[in-house]
Amino acid sequence: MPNLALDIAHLLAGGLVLVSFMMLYQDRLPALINVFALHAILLAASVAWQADIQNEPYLYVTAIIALGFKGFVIPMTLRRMIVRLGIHREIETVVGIGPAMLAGIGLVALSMVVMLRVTAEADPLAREDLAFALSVLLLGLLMMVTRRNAVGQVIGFMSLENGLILAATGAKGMPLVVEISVAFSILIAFIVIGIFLFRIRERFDTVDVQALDRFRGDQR
Amino acid sequence: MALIRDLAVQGMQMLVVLLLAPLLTGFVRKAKARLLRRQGPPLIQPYRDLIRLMRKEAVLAFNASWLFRAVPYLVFAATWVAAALVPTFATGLLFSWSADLIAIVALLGSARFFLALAGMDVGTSFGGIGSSREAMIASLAEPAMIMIIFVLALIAGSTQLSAIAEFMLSLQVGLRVSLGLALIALIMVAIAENARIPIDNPATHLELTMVHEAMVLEYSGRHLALIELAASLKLLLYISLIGCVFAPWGLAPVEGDWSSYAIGGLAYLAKLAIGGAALAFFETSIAKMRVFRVPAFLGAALMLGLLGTLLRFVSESF
Amino acid sequence: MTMLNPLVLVLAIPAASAALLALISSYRLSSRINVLASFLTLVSALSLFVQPPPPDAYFLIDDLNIVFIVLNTFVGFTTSVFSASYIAHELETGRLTPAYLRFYHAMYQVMMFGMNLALVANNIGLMWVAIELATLATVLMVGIYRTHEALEAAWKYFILGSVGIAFALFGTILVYLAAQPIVGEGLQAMVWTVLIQRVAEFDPALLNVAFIFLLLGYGTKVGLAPLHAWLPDAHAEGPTPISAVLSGLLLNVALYAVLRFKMLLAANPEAIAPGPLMVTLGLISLVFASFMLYRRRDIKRMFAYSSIEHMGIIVFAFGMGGPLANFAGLLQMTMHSLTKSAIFFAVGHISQVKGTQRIADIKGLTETHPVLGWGLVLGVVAIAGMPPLGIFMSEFLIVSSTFSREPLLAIPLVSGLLVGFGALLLRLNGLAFGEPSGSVAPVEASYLPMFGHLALVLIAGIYLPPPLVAWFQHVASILG
Amino acid sequence: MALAAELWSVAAYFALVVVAIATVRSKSNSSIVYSGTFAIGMFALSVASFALADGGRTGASIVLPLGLPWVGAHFQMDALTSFFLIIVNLGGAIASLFALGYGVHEKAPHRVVPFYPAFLAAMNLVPLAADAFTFLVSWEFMSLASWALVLAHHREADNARAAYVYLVMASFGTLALLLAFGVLAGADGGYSFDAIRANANLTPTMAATVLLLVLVGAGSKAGLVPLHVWLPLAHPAAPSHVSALMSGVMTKVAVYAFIRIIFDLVDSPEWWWAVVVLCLAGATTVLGVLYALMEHDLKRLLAYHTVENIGIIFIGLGLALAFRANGIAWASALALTAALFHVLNHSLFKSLLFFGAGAVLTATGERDMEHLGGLIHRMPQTAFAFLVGCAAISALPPFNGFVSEWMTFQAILLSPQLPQWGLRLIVPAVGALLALSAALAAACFVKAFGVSFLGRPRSAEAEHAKEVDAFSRVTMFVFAGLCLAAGVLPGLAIDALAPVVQDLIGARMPQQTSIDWLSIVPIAESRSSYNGLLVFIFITLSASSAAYAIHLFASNKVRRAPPWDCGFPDARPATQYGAGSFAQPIRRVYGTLVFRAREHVSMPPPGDMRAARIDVELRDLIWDTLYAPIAGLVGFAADRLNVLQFLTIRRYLSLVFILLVTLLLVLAIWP
Repeated sequence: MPNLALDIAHLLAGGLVLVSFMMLYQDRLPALINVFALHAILLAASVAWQADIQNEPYLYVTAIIALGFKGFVIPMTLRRMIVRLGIHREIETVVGIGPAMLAGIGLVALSMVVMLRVTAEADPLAREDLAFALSVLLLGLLMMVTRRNAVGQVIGFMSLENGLILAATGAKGMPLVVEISVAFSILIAFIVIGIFLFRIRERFDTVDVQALDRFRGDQR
Repeated sequence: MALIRDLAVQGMQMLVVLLLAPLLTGFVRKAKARLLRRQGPPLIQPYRDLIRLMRKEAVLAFNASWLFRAVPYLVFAATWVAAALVPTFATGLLFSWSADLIAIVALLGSARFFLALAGMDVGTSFGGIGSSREAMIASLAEPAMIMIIFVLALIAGSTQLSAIAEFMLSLQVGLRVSLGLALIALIMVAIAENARIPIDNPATHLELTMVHEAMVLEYSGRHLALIELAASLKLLLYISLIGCVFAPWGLAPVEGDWSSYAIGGLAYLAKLAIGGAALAFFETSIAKMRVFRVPAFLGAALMLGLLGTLLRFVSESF
Repeated sequence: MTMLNPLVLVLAIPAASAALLALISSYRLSSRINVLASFLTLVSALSLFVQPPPPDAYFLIDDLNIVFIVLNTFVGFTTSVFSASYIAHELETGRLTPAYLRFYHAMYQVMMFGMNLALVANNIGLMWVAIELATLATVLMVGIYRTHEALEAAWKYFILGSVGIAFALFGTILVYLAAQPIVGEGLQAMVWTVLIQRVAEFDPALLNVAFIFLLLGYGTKVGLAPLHAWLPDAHAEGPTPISAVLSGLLLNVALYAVLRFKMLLAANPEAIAPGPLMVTLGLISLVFASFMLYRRRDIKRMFAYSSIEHMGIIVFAFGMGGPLANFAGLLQMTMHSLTKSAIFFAVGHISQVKGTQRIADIKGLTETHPVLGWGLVLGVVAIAGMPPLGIFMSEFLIVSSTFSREPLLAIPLVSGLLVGFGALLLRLNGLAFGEPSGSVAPVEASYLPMFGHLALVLIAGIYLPPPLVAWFQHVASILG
Repeated sequence: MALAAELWSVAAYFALVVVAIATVRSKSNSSIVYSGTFAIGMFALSVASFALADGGRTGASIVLPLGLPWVGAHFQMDALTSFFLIIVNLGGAIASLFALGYGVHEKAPHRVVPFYPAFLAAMNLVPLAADAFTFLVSWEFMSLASWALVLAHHREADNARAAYVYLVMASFGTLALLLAFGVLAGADGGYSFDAIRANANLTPTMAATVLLLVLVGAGSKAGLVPLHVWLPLAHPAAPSHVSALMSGVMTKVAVYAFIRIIFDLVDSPEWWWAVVVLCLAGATTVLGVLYALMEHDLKRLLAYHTVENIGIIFIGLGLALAFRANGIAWASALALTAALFHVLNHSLFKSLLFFGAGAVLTATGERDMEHLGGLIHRMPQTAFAFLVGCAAISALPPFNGFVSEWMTFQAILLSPQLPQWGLRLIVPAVGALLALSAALAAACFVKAFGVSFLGRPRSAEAEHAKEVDAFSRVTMFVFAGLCLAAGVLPGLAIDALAPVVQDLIGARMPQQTSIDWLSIVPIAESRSSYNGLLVFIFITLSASSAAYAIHLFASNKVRRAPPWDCGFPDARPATQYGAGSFAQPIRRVYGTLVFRAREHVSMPPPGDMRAARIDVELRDLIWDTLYAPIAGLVGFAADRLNVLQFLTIRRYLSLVFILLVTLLLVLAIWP
């Protein structure tokens, strides 16, 4: 039974990594948002499963937050937003899909190497989960780096943060997990509102020198 | 008793140089004239000139300052003191230890310093030409002289002229390469310092070629007399320097008796005559060089002196 | 008794006054309350010396963090005094509205609360939460002018800060995971005092990964290059009191967190030595920032870079370790907080009276505003590490001890110092001397904070009171 | 006792700083402060002189609870310290006296008066300090105070640049000294000088490192080539009494630092150290005087001569090192005495000359010699004092400059005793350089005095100059008298220096005052001797007797007439020789090599009435080859790195990302 539990946990965590790769693969925002919703739902499932096998009921709260907030609210607002900002059919990756995927594979390998050096008497569940969490985190960061516009970066950040939640829930009996997930949800809400309020699309992110002279206070 | 004798010798020396200097100048002029198949002025002409100048009134430019009037006395005094410290007919002068060879050169340097200032005083372009060229020449001649002193001091183990002369008298000197270099360099420096051909021509009054004469162009009367006298003293000084270092024969020893002094005197006169004649011959046989070829000439002297010093430094046997 | 516990006060006063200030609309009153609250916090922080409470699962007062707390509350107090005179002028010129001011004062106290909490926290999770609270508060303050540049700076700060937050959290989780098998599940595995006792048995590999993430996460707040990007703009575009607080306090708090974890890692024999990492990052920041100083056009941004430079020096010193270098690092940190905030006080008034932050438009201050100008000169001379001011002493110790221990490391250190010195002096020449330009209007400034700080720095450069020295030496020995 | 007194006077200086700041608004501000500094200076001077007179009792030491906490501020007073305190306070006191008159003309006294006592205090503290930290604090504080003084007239762009270069070079030197002390103190930080002396485990390599660092540190302050670039910029920029202090005294403090560290703290010289020092010193000597010859700004010319004289001092020090390394103590004593004596002499005549320049500046408002001339008529007393200074610095007997150079020559003549070939080859070359520089210095001061004081005035200001106030004249005559006294009675000074040399070398020159006729004999009567007093008496006697005789027997009539104009009446003052034209022959000889001097003559065609003009182009090769590249490098790096200010958030994130991945990789491949 515990083996089965382990395997399912692995399955879900591995699924998260896979979905992260899928997100790297998307180059159009609407599709990206959909895949992110899937990412969030998977995370919710994995958290719920952890709650079950660690029988720590309050982890369910985290799961519900993940499901409701990240799985449905955020994607919907983002969809409406990109339509408002008129960037819903832009290709906005910086590096091509192929290199991004290769880099992602490299990152996963790296995280495996780093994490599997951990001696075995650390809780195996935590250890394997940790490897996956780290890869999700790195993939999210990679996505933030390879997306040019703000929405894409936010999604990258959120997937990174999913990795965090995964790690946190994987850590057995870690206090404050719920609080942390709530805090992060608020953080993300801030970001999204920020994007919406300040109409941030590529404006803060331009590489145009005139814009630099106008915006970045320190003229050359 | 001994002190009195020494004092007498010292005073003698001072008088001798003072009296002989114009004679030497006259002798050189005469010799040159003869070499040029001219009659030439009589030997005592310089004395007459001096006396005549002394009698004349001194004519000063309107804006000549007190310095201009003080300089001739300073120049004369410095040169005279320097000349009085060089052994002429006797070594071991009473005050010889009050200034060694370096100090003597420095005394001549201060004389030149003030003369150059006097050249700048009136504010004509001639004085400026003279002073600046004199400064340039001195800037090479003085180091060359110091190098020569190094050679002598390293050989004799002293910078005291008396000590050097005594050492040269002693037979342990022998023939040395560095001495030869020093002698050549010293002669070159002496020519430059005394404003002789080929560096400068004491007889010319064509402004653009003058160096020494341009500096003193504004002087007249007694001032000019003093400066002329100082010039002759300087010439005498250099010849007696060469004499006492490179031909110290006949110099009276420290505790010598009167006969030795007489011998010394005669030997000294002979040395002066030879030196003057050689100078005259040299001057008549070559032409004056352009002022900007002077550095090469004096640079050669400097290099010779430095070479001699280096030789002495690397080995005692040179 | 517990209510009078100074520890509680240190946290409660800012929290309560934040709530209070959020309600008061009159900015005069609120600025006074702000000063008062900061003062009370300072007093209660000082009273921590008298009876330090025993550590519990959440809070800890030891010799290390009491230094930070006192420094923090002191600069917080002086800055609030300065801010009172600064804000008034902002209101006149209409850059801020009363509504924003209410928000500003509330946020100021929230920020102080967050930083104090981070400093007294014994629980690494709590520490994390507190630092992030402080960060978010400062983000809102930086953007308060609502100008385009301000918003951009805030946004940049926000995004980079959030990534830092995430890293720090991940590192914290890893530490927990390392501790959990030894200490057991639950709260105890996050209590620093417990961890430091048992850390020798922890799994080194986990600790290594954890330290990297923590160093990057909190290092972003410290402003180590190349994680520094948010810092110059945040300093340049926010209100000057906030620049002073950022440079003088927030960086220290983040540094404090890094130090705590460095101690953890150093206590575990198998784990990688944290020193070389910190030394490398410190040197990079120092040299990089020194070169960046040359091409600056904005006065506040320039001093922000100088903060990066000094943080580099401090991190380098702590990375070198050893009683001498640690002592020097603590001293340098204290002196830098005082001096840099003093400089920002001066710069705030200067940019207000000249109506610009462009260095090129500010000239001959010692002619037009002698007091401000000479104050700036004194501050810059101090920050450039000239005697007889305090920073010279710390830099003297750092450089000489480094050269006798690791001569090769001293070369980049010294050249970086020299390059930075040249840049600061070049700008100072233009700012304080030469033909005056710009307005000569008299400025109604509160010189007290600025010259108070500078006087402290001057005294410290000449005479350090033995108790303080003993304290610092003890702390240095703790840091190992 | 004496130490306490000196420390109290330092405290008094600092008190004066407070007073100056307090009374900065009042009119009598500067007179109060200057008279105060004068009084304190005289007090400290007398204390130090007594201390030196009774052999500078060593061991007097005070530790104050200041500075580095666990070290404390150590102060010590030995013969060396008291000698340099004499230099500092003599210069300081007389400069204050000068400033009492000169300061009246100061446009912005509030930028000078507060920093002046601070500067003096710092210069007093450096020789007193007996631990690394106190020493460096005083050292750098000295730079700081003088920096503020250089910025006194900050509106001139040149001054701002000068101050910038100055302070950067100064802190560069301080960092070098700091590193040197880091080596000397060792890892456990024994910073007090006693601890350093006790610290035996100093490997030869470490000692050599210390030497090089100290050469950089002290040399950049003293103005050793190629670290001299700031000096001719900064010294003239300050008010003249400060320039006198910076040139005459502050550079000596740097010499003190060198002696203290190399002769006292390290004191295990090897022969090749002397080679390094002598090479630098020789280059400094000649280059300094050549720069000066090319200069036509009076004060800058004097500053360049400071460089030259520092070179002469370091020649003496290098010889002392060479002899010491070979254990020839008595010769080392001679060389060191010569160097120290020249320190004294240079502080005397350089201050005098700067006072003269200041007087000229107040009288005419001109520093450029091309606008001066004929001042000897307008200000005869200043002219006389300045002339004495010129004669002294040109090493003309019977003034003091000659004596120290003469002693240096005597030391050089001893060097065949040295076993090493390198030294045997380098020392005569250095001697030649020294002789060359002496001759060039004479030429340079003929130019300086002749162009600015003699001839006809070249500008209206020079024409209507007035003699300066009494204070200035008194100070100038005091220093002129001291120059003559030190030149005529050198034996006294040499014997006064004996304890200093005894402490450092363990040997001393033979007692001089006991020799009859008061002449000086460095080694032995038979070898060399000099008697300034007799020379002086001879010259005065013969000159006056000649004058007397002539006025008695010959004519003493004088007639004034226009000068000989070669047939071209009314030559304008512009036709006189100026600074540039005077130096032209020498420039032709040396300039093409040292300065890449180029002359462009533009001659108008016949019939064209435009004046022909000649442009001379000089390049400072040291600046071009050493400093310009460094500045360019820094600028280049700054530009390249500056790109990082203008990246986009995404790129900043990628920086973070790359850093993270690299660190993780490091971790992954960690053994």
